[in-house]
Amino acid sequence: MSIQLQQTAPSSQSKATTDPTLKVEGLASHYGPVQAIVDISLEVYPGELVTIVGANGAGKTTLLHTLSGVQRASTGSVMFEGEDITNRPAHRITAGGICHSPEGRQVFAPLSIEDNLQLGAFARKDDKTVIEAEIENIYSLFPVLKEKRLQAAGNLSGGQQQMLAIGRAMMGKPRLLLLDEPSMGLSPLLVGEIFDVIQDLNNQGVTILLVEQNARAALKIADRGYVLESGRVAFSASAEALLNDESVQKAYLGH
Amino acid sequence: MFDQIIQFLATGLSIGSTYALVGLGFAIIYNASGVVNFAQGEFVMLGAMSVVGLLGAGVPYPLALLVAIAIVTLVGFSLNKFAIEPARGASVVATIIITIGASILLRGAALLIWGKDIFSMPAFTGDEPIQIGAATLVPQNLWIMGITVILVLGVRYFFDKTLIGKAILACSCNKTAAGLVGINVKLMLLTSYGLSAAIGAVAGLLIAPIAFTSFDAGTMLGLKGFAAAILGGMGSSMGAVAGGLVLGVLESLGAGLISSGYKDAIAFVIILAVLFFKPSGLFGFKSVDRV
Amino acid sequence: MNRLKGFYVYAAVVALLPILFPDNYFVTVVGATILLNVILAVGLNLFIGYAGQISLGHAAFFGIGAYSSAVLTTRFELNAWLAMLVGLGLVYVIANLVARPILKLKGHYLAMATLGFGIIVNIILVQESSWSGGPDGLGDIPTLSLFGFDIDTDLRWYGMIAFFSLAAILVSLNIIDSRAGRELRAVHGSEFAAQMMGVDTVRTRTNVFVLSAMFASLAGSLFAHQQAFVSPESFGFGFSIEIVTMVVLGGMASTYGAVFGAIVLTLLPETLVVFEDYEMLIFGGILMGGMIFMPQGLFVFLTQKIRTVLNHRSGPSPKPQDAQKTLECDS
Amino acid sequence: MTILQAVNLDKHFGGVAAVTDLSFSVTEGEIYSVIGPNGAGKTTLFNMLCGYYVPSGGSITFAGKDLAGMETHQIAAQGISRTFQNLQVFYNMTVLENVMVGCHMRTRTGLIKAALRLPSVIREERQVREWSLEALTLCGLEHLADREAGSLPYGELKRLEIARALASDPKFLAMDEPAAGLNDTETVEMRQLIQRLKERGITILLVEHNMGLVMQISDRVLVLGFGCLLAEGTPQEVQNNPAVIKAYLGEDV
Amino acid sequence: AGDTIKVGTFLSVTGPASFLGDPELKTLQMYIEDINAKGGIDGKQVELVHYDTGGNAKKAVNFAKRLIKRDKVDVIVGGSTSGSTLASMPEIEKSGVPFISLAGSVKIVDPVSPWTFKTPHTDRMAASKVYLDMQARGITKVALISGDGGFGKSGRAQSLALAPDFGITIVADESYGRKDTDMTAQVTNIRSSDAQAILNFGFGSGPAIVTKNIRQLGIELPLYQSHGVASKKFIDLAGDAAEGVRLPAAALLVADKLDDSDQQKAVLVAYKNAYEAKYGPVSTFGGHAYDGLYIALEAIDRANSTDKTAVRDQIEATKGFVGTSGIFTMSKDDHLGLGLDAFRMLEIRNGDWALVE
Ligand SMILES: Nc1ncnc2c1ncn2[C@@H]1O[C@H](COP(=O)(O)OP(=O)(O)OP(=O)(O)O)[C@@H](O)[C@H]1O
Ligand SMILES: Nc1ncnc2c1ncn2[C@@H]1O[C@H](COP(=O)(O)OP(=O)(O)OP(=O)(O)O)[C@@H](O)[C@H]1O
Ligand SMILES: [Mg+2]
Ligand SMILES: [Mg+2]
Repeated sequence: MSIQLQQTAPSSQSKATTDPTLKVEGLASHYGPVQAIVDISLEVYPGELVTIVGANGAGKTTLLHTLSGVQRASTGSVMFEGEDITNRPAHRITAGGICHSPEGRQVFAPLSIEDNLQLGAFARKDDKTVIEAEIENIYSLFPVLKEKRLQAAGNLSGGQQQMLAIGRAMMGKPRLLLLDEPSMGLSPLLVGEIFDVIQDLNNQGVTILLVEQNARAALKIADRGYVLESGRVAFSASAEALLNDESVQKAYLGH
Repeated sequence: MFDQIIQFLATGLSIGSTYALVGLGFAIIYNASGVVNFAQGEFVMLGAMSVVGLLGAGVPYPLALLVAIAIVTLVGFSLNKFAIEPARGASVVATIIITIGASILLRGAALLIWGKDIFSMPAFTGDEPIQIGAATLVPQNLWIMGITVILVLGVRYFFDKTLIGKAILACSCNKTAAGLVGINVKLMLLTSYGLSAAIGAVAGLLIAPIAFTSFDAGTMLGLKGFAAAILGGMGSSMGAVAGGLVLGVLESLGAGLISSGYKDAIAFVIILAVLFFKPSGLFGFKSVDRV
Repeated sequence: MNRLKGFYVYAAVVALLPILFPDNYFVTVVGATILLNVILAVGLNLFIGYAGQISLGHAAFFGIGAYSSAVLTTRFELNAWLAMLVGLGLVYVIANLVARPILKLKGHYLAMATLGFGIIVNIILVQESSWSGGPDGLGDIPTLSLFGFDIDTDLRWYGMIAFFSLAAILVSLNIIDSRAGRELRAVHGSEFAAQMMGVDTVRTRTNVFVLSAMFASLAGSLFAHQQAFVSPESFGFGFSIEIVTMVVLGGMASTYGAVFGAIVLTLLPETLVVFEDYEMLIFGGILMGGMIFMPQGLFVFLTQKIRTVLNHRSGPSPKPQDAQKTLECDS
Repeated sequence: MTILQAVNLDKHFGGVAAVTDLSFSVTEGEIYSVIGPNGAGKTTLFNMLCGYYVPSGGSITFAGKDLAGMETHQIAAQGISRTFQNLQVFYNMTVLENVMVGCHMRTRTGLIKAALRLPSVIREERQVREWSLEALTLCGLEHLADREAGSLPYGELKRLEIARALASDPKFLAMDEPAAGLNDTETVEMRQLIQRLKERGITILLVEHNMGLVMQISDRVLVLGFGCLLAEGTPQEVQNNPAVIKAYLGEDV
Repeated sequence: AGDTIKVGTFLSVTGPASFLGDPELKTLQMYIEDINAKGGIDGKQVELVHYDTGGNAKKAVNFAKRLIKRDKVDVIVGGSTSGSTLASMPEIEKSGVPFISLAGSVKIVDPVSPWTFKTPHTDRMAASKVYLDMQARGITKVALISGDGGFGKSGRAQSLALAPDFGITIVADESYGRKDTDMTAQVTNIRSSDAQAILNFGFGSGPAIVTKNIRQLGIELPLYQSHGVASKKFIDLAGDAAEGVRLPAAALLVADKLDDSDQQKAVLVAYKNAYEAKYGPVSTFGGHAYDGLYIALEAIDRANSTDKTAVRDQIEATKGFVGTSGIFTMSKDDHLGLGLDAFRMLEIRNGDWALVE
């Protein structure tokens, strides 16, 4: 992509002066000899909603996996709230306040839906009643989950599992939420709802890094966006600028 | 005839309880990692041998029992820490081979420490036979059955009702996702190896007063425990118990009523028949995979 | 295209060794045992490594083959080659009969069922002493002869077993590299998707089970004539496990891996005997160490190492994480 | 001409009714889409069609043949192929080999022939390779032929499944959410691919949540809600059906 | 072989029959060291080459080959179990190496094979000895129980075959596995038969469990064990339940209690003292190795060479050799050379062996 968009400062004024919640510098990761992401640097500021767009194989999933400790970083660093969390084990990163709703849903298939949600709060020290209230909250977002709460998660339909995966990540009460294609497999009605939920969460102060193929919808609610190509950050800009950029439209928005 | 059958049943339940305990050990590690731990029988052997060794060193009996359990638990931890955990990226089958290696190694170690002798161990509360209806049992039989019931209920509670128990289950079904919800997968595995080693040790010191012990006493018990766990449905604690008891009773009835030479064959034929009609065992969950 | 390059090298080594060392115990005696185990491991590898199934009762088929030859040649004075064929036929029938019910099962349940089958066969061999000789075994099995030539020295036996062993490898390589081989691996990858592509997976699994059983039966017949004596303990649970270990240790889903595993696992105890009481400890330790540091198997590990050295790939590559691609749990 | 006909189909799991009394028919050569909310029973319908689930009631007829009692591979032999919502890729093979498995029904070599590696086997191998590369090319994956399937990103795996299904030269292709995980530009490519398949005479049964795609290419659309038929008709008709809008599309579409 | 005499051995030093192989190996090592210290045989040192079969017949065959081909031993003294002996016999017979087996089965020397000898009493002799004792007590109905290993099976077969000769009927015939943990079911069946005595053929932990189970079920019938339990270990394991158990065994177990006039006494006491000084309690099994080793070495000594045929012939010419198992006199048709009198009938009293006379 050739056009040069100016490197944008964080969208809202106040954020410019604060330290970023997430600061990634020179991050790279390999699968064996294959390099999947190369020299990625990005920041997410407190309260921001940042989205990442890119084609199949651009390295979006790998990036999120590297952030949440599933995948090892070969070089570079990840700072979360000023702390270096590079290559920490996943469970400690989660306990530190980052939750990740992974690609492909990855629900605990033989466990019940309720167990899945409870495990979502595994890293938290909160009281049982608090957690139960939050589970109810998830159920009110996705009533179908409540209906099937005692069934094995593996028997859910694809879209229902997606709801569960998002719900499970929300149960972790994260300060930074990583979402990998949350709208995948959801009905149009629910896609709209999911984006509303994401926006709500963001408004409640949760910082969000969102990977979406539904780039248009994602950019509509995002503050800023990064475009990934072949494992590199091709450029980044405010969401609005990206939405209106011709080459982005051509490559990702179907025009 | 009727009296005889009562005796067969009583004996079968007592033998079956030990199989159940060994099977329970299998279930725990299976629940955490999907791996069948072929060194489970060696935990049983080590439990009994440790008691014998400790008694020989003059440690008082009840203390020796506790210390033996602690020792074997430690062995379980070590097996996980030094053999299972470093083998990152090993498939389930490769991990099973590691446990087979571990079973040989532990047997070899026991051979070096205690030699090839068969040892006896005193019963918990004497050898005086007890008459219960038409059946005769020794007190140790009752200890076996009693402790089995307690442990099984405990394990069942652990997996069904506690969050840690569920977290262990989550590890075996999806390590990545388990890590992402904040479960320390390594710690869970360590816990499960320790726990099943401890249960194995308990099985060992329960049965040794009846069946003696030696460095190679674990192999057969391990095999029977595996059969029990499978018959009941791998991973289910109630299943392990049901499987163990059924196996014990089948053996006893087979030996008593049909042919003692073929009693193991009879038991296995029936296990095969059960699996034919219930491919996931008596209490096993059907696997949930959707396409 | 040099599909069989590795095979030619291996065959050359197998042929050259006895020429260079015609009277060496480690070549003619241990070597023959290795080659025999290669037949078993390569056969089982088709079932375990490629088709992704598990069998802990494979020694039973080895035993049925051996006992068929032993009983038919001693009690009925049947021609040894004929007996071998009858053994193969018998195993074909038995394997087909047990396949249907047993192969319904998956994973550990399949492991248990095959284990049970193996134990039942062993118990029959022990108990039916009127024809099997019971635990004391059956002796005085005549040796094989070929065109009037008695196979009666270690060297000749080496040659005979080497022939069958190489044939087994060739057959295995051919199968893997064909439609039938892809069928096997597809069953492993996703049974349902394979069915959707028109693969009759039940038949595929049955066929490969029967085929690997027949490999074992062949090895059993050779074994019986070579040793001139059979007893049930050679065909027990322990040996079943040993064959599986050969396959996994060498490297699953690789014919050469199975060969490699057979070599290592036969040689190891033979060299460890000098350690006497420490033998078990060391053997167990090596087995564990091998799998811990080379979970993909010796052969795969070594070829990868060689390749990286040859390619001069610099820079450390981090270990790939076992990112789970499938949603299903191991059942 | 009707190629697929479902009559009074039922499927329940224990107490849960996934599909209830569903009847519809697909005409040869058309693109027939099934849409509906999550959990409406679309995938379940596919699974019954392919013999993964046995219907609790009703029947499915394909090209005049009742599929009841047929096993999956026999159903496949009728000319039906499909892709999966929960990916069913052979991760232990390369991309090309995955597709080569797809050619299974067009070839014959069995164990014995393979073991002996007769000349016919070698010829057949060459042919299979050709077919497979062709299918890969059609799906834009030819450059990945020798990659391990496990190393592909999600979006490409979805296309790999299509290539594999095509390699079996199906008369009828059922696709479960082919555009999930594709961005809008990639979705356009997918649309073009599906249209090409239609031009080749393949009847297509499509499940998809991407309404842009469905409405543009479908000849007819079936809407499921809670396992029941909610509506059926042209995209136009369905799109304007208030019940469909309420249950599925949402007001703002 | 040049200036050493090579004695080969393959024994079950580990594995289920380690209680046989272990004392056997120790005995061989101890005595060969002793012989060498005293200047060897005819000025030649004796070298022991040993392999552990772990009780595995397949390994036994390969090790026999290894001894013959690679180590080129002059004579083989070994084979702890009947299984490993029978398995390696074809190879040994083919190669023509004198072989003295330490295993029990009568099949090893009946029919006689040219190169194979053995020193332990046979199971047939054990059964006969037991039946004689039963006859003397007027017992005619016997319940048989046996392990399903080679030893137990073979003993069972001999017991069944010999019973009619002694006017005995077998009224129950049970068996148990080597690693079974409880035999109550089998014993229950015996209890409900009308047996007047019980005979058990087996070794390892099985016989001890059988003994305990019998007493637990309150069965007071006379219990006979085989020579398979002829070690102190059995008394340890079975504890009180072992009281009154009778078994046929070599005189070694009661060496000190023998009459001074007993021809074997000197040899027995010497062996016992030597072994116990070094390793702990003796068992009769180590004694078999002692007998085998000395029969072989004396034959070599007499042959004045290690020529295989000459040694074989000299072993056959063994006459009046006083061993631990009895007094051996072999011949072309008798490759064991022991009579029934080599067995003593013992009874366990107060946790110790006592002679029944
Ligand atoms: N397990 C793996 N082994 C080897 N290479 C891999 C593996 N997973 C991903 N890759 C490679 O890494 C690169 C990035 O893949 P990644 O899954 O991160 O892409 P993505 O942007 O998430 O794509 P999609 O939109 O399809 O989900 C791709 O080239 C892919 O082939
Ligand atoms: N094996 C099963 N056991 C129990 N319930 C099941 C099973 N399979 C499907 N279901 C239930 O049947 C209903 C239909 O599921 P199906 O997967 O067909 O939905 P779908 O229409 O494909 O949804 P999506 O758009 O989310 O993929 C769901 O409620 C699901 O929970
Ligand atoms: Mg992705
Ligand atoms: Mg679906």
